[in-house]
Amino acid sequence: MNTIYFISQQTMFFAIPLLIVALGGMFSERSGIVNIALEGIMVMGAFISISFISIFQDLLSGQILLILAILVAGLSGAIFSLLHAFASINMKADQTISGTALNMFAPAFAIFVARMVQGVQQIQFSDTFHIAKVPILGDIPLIGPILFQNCYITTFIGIAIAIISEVVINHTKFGLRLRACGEFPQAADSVGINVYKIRYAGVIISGALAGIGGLVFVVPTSTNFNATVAGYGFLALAVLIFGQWRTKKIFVAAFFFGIMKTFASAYSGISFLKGLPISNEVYKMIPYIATLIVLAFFSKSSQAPRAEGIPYDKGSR
Amino acid sequence: MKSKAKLNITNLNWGVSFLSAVMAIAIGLLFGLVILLISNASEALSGFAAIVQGGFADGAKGIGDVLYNATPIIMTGLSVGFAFKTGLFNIGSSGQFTMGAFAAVYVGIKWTFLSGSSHWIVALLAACIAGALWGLLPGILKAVANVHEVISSIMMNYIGMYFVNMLIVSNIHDKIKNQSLPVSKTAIIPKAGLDKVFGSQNINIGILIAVLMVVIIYFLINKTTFGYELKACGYSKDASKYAGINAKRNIILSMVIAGALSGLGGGLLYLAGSGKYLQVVDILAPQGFNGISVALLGMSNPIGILFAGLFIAHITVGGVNLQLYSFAPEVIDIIIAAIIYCGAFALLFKNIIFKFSKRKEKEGEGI
Amino acid sequence: MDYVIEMNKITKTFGDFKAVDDVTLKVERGEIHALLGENGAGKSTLMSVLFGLYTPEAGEIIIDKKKVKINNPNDANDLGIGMVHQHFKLVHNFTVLESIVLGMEDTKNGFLKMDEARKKVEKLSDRYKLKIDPDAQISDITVGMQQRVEILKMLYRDNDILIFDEPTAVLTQQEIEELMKIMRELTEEGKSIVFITHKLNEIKEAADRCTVLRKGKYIGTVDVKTTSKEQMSEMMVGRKVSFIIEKSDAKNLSPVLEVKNMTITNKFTKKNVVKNVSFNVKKGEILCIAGIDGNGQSELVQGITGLMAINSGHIFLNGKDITKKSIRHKCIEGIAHIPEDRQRYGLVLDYSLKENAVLQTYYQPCFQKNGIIKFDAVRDYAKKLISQYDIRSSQDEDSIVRGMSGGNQQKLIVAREIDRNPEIVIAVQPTRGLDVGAIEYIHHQLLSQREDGKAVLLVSFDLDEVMNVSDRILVMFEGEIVGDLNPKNTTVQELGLFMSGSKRSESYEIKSKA
Amino acid sequence: TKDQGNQASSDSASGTYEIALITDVGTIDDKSFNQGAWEGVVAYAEENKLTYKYYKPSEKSDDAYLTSIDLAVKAGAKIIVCPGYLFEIPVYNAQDKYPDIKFIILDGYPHTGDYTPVVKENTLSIFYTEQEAGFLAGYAAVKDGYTKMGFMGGIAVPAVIRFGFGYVQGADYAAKEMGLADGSVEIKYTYVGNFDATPENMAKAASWYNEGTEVIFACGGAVGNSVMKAAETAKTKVIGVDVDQSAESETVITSSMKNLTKSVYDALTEYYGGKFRGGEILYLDSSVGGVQLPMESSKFEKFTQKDYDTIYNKIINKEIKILGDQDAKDASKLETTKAVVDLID
Ligand SMILES: Nc1ncnc2c1ncn2[C@@H]1O[C@H](COP(=O)(O)OP(=O)(O)OP(=O)(O)O)[C@@H](O)[C@H]1O
Ligand SMILES: Nc1ncnc2c1ncn2[C@@H]1O[C@H](COP(=O)(O)OP(=O)(O)OP(=O)(O)O)[C@@H](O)[C@H]1O
Ligand SMILES: [Mg+2]
Ligand SMILES: [Mg+2]
Repeated sequence: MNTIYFISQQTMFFAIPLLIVALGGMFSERSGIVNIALEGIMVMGAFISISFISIFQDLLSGQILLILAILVAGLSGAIFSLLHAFASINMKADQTISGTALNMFAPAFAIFVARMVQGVQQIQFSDTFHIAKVPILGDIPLIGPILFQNCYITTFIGIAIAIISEVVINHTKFGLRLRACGEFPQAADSVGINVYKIRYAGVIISGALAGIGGLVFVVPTSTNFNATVAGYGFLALAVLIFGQWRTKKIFVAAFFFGIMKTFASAYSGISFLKGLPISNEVYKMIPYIATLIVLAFFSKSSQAPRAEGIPYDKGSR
Repeated sequence: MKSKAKLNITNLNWGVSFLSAVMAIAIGLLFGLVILLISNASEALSGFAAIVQGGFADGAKGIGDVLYNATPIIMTGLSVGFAFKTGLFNIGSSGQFTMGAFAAVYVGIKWTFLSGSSHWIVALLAACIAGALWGLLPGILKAVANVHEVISSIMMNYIGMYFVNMLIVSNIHDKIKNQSLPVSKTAIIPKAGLDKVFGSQNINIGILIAVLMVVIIYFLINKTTFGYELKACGYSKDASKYAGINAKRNIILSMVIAGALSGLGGGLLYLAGSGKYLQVVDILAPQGFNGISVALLGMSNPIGILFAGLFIAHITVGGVNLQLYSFAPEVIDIIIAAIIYCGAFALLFKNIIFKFSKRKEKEGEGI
Repeated sequence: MDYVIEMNKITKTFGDFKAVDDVTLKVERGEIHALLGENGAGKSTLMSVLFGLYTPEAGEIIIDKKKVKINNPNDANDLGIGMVHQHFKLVHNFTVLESIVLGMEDTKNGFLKMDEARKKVEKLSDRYKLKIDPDAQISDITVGMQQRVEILKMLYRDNDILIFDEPTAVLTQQEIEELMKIMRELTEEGKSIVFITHKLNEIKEAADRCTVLRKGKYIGTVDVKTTSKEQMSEMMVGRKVSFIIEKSDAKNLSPVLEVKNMTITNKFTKKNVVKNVSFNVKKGEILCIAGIDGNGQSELVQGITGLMAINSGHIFLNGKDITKKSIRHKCIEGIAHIPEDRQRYGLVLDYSLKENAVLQTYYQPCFQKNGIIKFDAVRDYAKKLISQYDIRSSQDEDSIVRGMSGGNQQKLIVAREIDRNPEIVIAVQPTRGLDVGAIEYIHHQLLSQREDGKAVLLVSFDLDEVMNVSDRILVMFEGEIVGDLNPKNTTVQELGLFMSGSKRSESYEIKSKA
Repeated sequence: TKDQGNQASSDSASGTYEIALITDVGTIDDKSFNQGAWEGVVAYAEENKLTYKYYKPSEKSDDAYLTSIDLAVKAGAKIIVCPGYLFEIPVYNAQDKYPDIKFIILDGYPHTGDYTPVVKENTLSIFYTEQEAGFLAGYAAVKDGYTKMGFMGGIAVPAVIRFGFGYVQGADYAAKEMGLADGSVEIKYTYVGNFDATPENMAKAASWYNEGTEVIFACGGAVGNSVMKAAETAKTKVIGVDVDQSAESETVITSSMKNLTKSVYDALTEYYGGKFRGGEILYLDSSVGGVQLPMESSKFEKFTQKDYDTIYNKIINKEIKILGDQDAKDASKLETTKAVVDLID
């Protein structure tokens, strides 16, 4: 039982950032803008928010500081993503171009600025955010240890984001319009919806979520930030496609990948896995191979937004 | 009369593409200068000069270094660009590159029964094949099971990285340094006197092989029925099916070719005789991702990719020299990012250029 | 006069090109006003100006005697203007209900309030007999139903000025008649309609007045009752057009294409969409397959050409069994195919005209050697097609096809397919959305194939076309052939009965029972 | 204080820098190997008002390292510190190319590729007996009462292996002294394959702690950050490496140090004092203070300074035989009895 609790707690650290960032990607792509800049935006969000923590941790601590940092991360991700929005919406550029540029820019910028300001490229922070056990809730059998022990509020924020995304996309006016813009912007335009505005909103939301994802990725797994999120932005992109651009499926995909990752890295502390005659390197490969196998069986029909990647030009027919 | 006008239009298109690339570069560099000025104004100008001079600052050797640095990213750029042309986004260049590098090094170490020049040639062929294999799987998955190539390639990148680590350790491991053993002398790509010309140990005929590949791919895409089919599939799957083109075969083939190009890039780098060994580390080969930048900057055109690769290598060498002036070399990445970003404004630049040339035309008429 | 719309001296240019040039349009309250013109005459552009999609360079718009500025569809909507676009503006994975409310959503605390919308839509649907299923997905419903959704979209917005841009091009005869009825009902309630069509019959039948455009210019407005079809078409094209197709009798030679017991099952629904169909097409014959859209015609053709896999049955070409052969092989053996969806299948839109001209033949020795394309030969061939078939585009053989007009895109396909000198031309809806000049031209090409002793298999929803062009008519209903008719001995009304499944030829009656 | 050693260079009016350091894979702020060496450079240069600067190679290849050396020479370097075995071949070439420039190579010696040492007059090669440092850590931990231990190495390079082997032997030795039963000390032992802080490393450490491991020797640069993170949430302990890492986290009970900073400082002192020991390969062991545990900052409960001094002297006097990386195939082959190695690879 203890092992199962441990696995679920660890899974959160992998799955939650992937979930948040992939959902961010979903908002952008379902508005019609491909966003391969997720990695770069994560780095930017993490960089600025961890710097924020590092500066203010003498004044504040605990959940208040973390929540403020999440706001900072979201804000900086959103602002950074404006560059992507401008290039791909106003300039009608190929959307991989600005995405690639952002991915390259963010880590270089983080290192450069960190060195300029503090001499060192790593940014230290102290973790006052960990929750050993949520009072009362942590004592609920089964659910308590899985969700409310050895956790961070980021877990609940991630799950909340997933629920809100599902509702926003499917049950609000904004969601309906966003979907229309991603599938057939001419249709949206013809009923008086401003496609550019909606697409800006999609990209900005994706930036905010990716920025938050960057912070959420770093906080539970390190004691400093070193200008990288280790390719998790690209993995989030994979989760987004794996999840067929749909909230529920993204949720499943993120947790599938998270569990696989947990097995792969923690198997040496999990007795029933350790006994298996599988080497370290093979364990590391398993999440990726498993994903490929699952995809091979479930990819027959793609639900990619139809207008994704195509710049919207009012005049074109 | 009429045909002449048309000729001008095509020329103009080439010229406009080139001019807008130059404008992107200029703006990117300017942005870099601003960053240098903000961070340390007193040394900014000298630093900027070092970047712009790039390889030229160190004479022939510097140029040699540029060519050496350019070779692998031209190959990965070509790989990504080629796939773009056929409608695929090969984000898996990194894994293919790593596989190619391993195959080349493996043959270079183990197959010592090969003598003379056959050794390095076989090693490079092995690199192509290994890279091709790593492109084959996403190709098949896309063609048969409709798996998005972006996700399968990302997975293949990681699998390739771990797989190669495993293979190094079990086959060609230098335990003391935890890296691959040195390759045999016969497997090093010949220098053909280039090292003397440039006074650099790095340079070899690898760059010539890369140029040859650029020419071959250019020819393949633009002049052959095969290229015609590939592009048709890239533009419209349905229309190419209607035309009796085997779209599935073409998807697989273009991923295979893209993979082979990346793999060859890996072979060219690790057999260059520059004392580079495969490390057993969990880091994706950055050359694959740089390939995306090169392909975008070169507008997926093989010739453009050649120049883009040379240019990026040029300012990368400049970035190394930049350390003389107390700047972090990351400035170079910032500049490259800015240049690629400005590449997104190609349309705007083109319009500006068109307007400008039109105005000139009108003025001409007026006179 | 009581004009609801006055568009005075409107000019709209694209770049240097005047798509609409000093055009005036005045629509009376409660009338159906037809807008007639060749392809590219500027009809859609003029209406897009009225609907706020384009801003004109010059001119004024007066709605209900008030001068207005219409900057976007919202403004148009506020003025009570609605539009059914030539190409439907519906999102494929939306439900009917979502499609209707998009842009006019009711919300409560930010959430969509669909129940009231549903009630309103159902009421409208009952009142105007526009049958729809509010929960069906757009991609699952027929074009006819999609059109009804578009109309409901306008009614839902309480629009009084309704623009129909070529609504009939995609409809079957029955659906067209229904639509006419609905339009008349709407005008009786005081709504005003602008109706764009290329079909003079429809104008005669439904419209009160008609404004004619030619090449972006205003030609005139006439009273439909007192103007003949010939007069209107002359106004439109600037010359006389003949509506009668002259052709000799069919020669009744040996069969070119034989289809035996073909069955095709839909991959997703697992339903048989083509059921045990057998027929043949003879040399010198134009065989027409008539039927309401969605009765298996498209699948039948795709099965023959190889774009879709067939479940059972055989296909013979000149006696040879080609059932299992590849698309490429069928093409070499002499099947030419003018596909239903020309932009999706017929052309690589981002290729130039010359590259598209050899889409089926680029691998043949005349265009390549050792795998290397002979670009000079390709260019010369494209030039030949351009001059021979009068294909118009801005940069001739170097034009990118995406930028070419729909009519010229279609001409290019027809030219390419016919010029290959095939044994049989399979043409699906080859004249959909084209103007009379272009239609005349394509019919002429098909007939000349027939004269050369070649076979033509024509699939059309346009009954006039069916009756005029064909030597023999097969009617398809629910995946079966239910009738084999001679156009000389049948009427449009009778054909309609076959198409709706209310009547079967005797031979087919027996067969389907057996 | 944390920024003290991290400036990229001193201010130099002339634009030349006479003491240079080339970084290897890590950066000068890696909190361990590179940083230790760099702090030695900075300390000496600042005290003596000399100019100094570090350079970062463009890629990981012999030639790129050589190019960086070229760059340093171009900028006026007189003595160049090269931390890491990756410099073996570059320095082999550079010592001939620049006979007037002095090289200090740490953890490696110049050779042609077949490992035959060729240390020229202008080169000083410095090794550390990491196995002794590891021994001290393992010994102290068991003495302090830990029996469920872990070793998490970065990449299996010789220095890391020596740390690990020493750690296992130290633990075993302590258990023997304490008269514990055979197999009463368990050591999980692995190399994670990188020198980075990653969520994977953190999950791995967390899983060990979750299974009962009490202390992990995090021996691989930034891997330590991941382990410390896991320890912070599991309320368990970490042993640091290379430099005194006690400031990094509350969970660090001690650090298995090799005195990089001091050795670089000393070598520079010798050079400027005209006593550069060119041509030599130095093995800095316990006898010269090359390795140690920082007892002032250590958080032991039972293990005392006296215990430390006793064992330290035994090591100096070679009373204990500590095996190095060449002496056993892997950690499970060290023939320990009290401490059992659970090797994970
Ligand atoms: N988006 C566009 N941008 C630039 N030029 C265009 C564009 N669309 C069309 N054209 C030009 O306008 C010409 C006519 O196009 P369009 O499709 O409107 O013609 P059309 O006469 O309506 O054709 P069709 O025959 O059936 O409908 C083309 O030759 C093309 O060069
Ligand atoms: N967005 C555009 N850009 C450039 N040219 C355009 C554009 N839209 C229309 N045109 C041009 O304007 C002219 C009028 O087009 P429009 O679509 O209004 O024709 P139409 O009368 O509706 O023809 P059809 O019967 O084919 O629908 C065409 O020649 C077309 O090429
Ligand atoms: Mg048109
Ligand atoms: Mg129109």
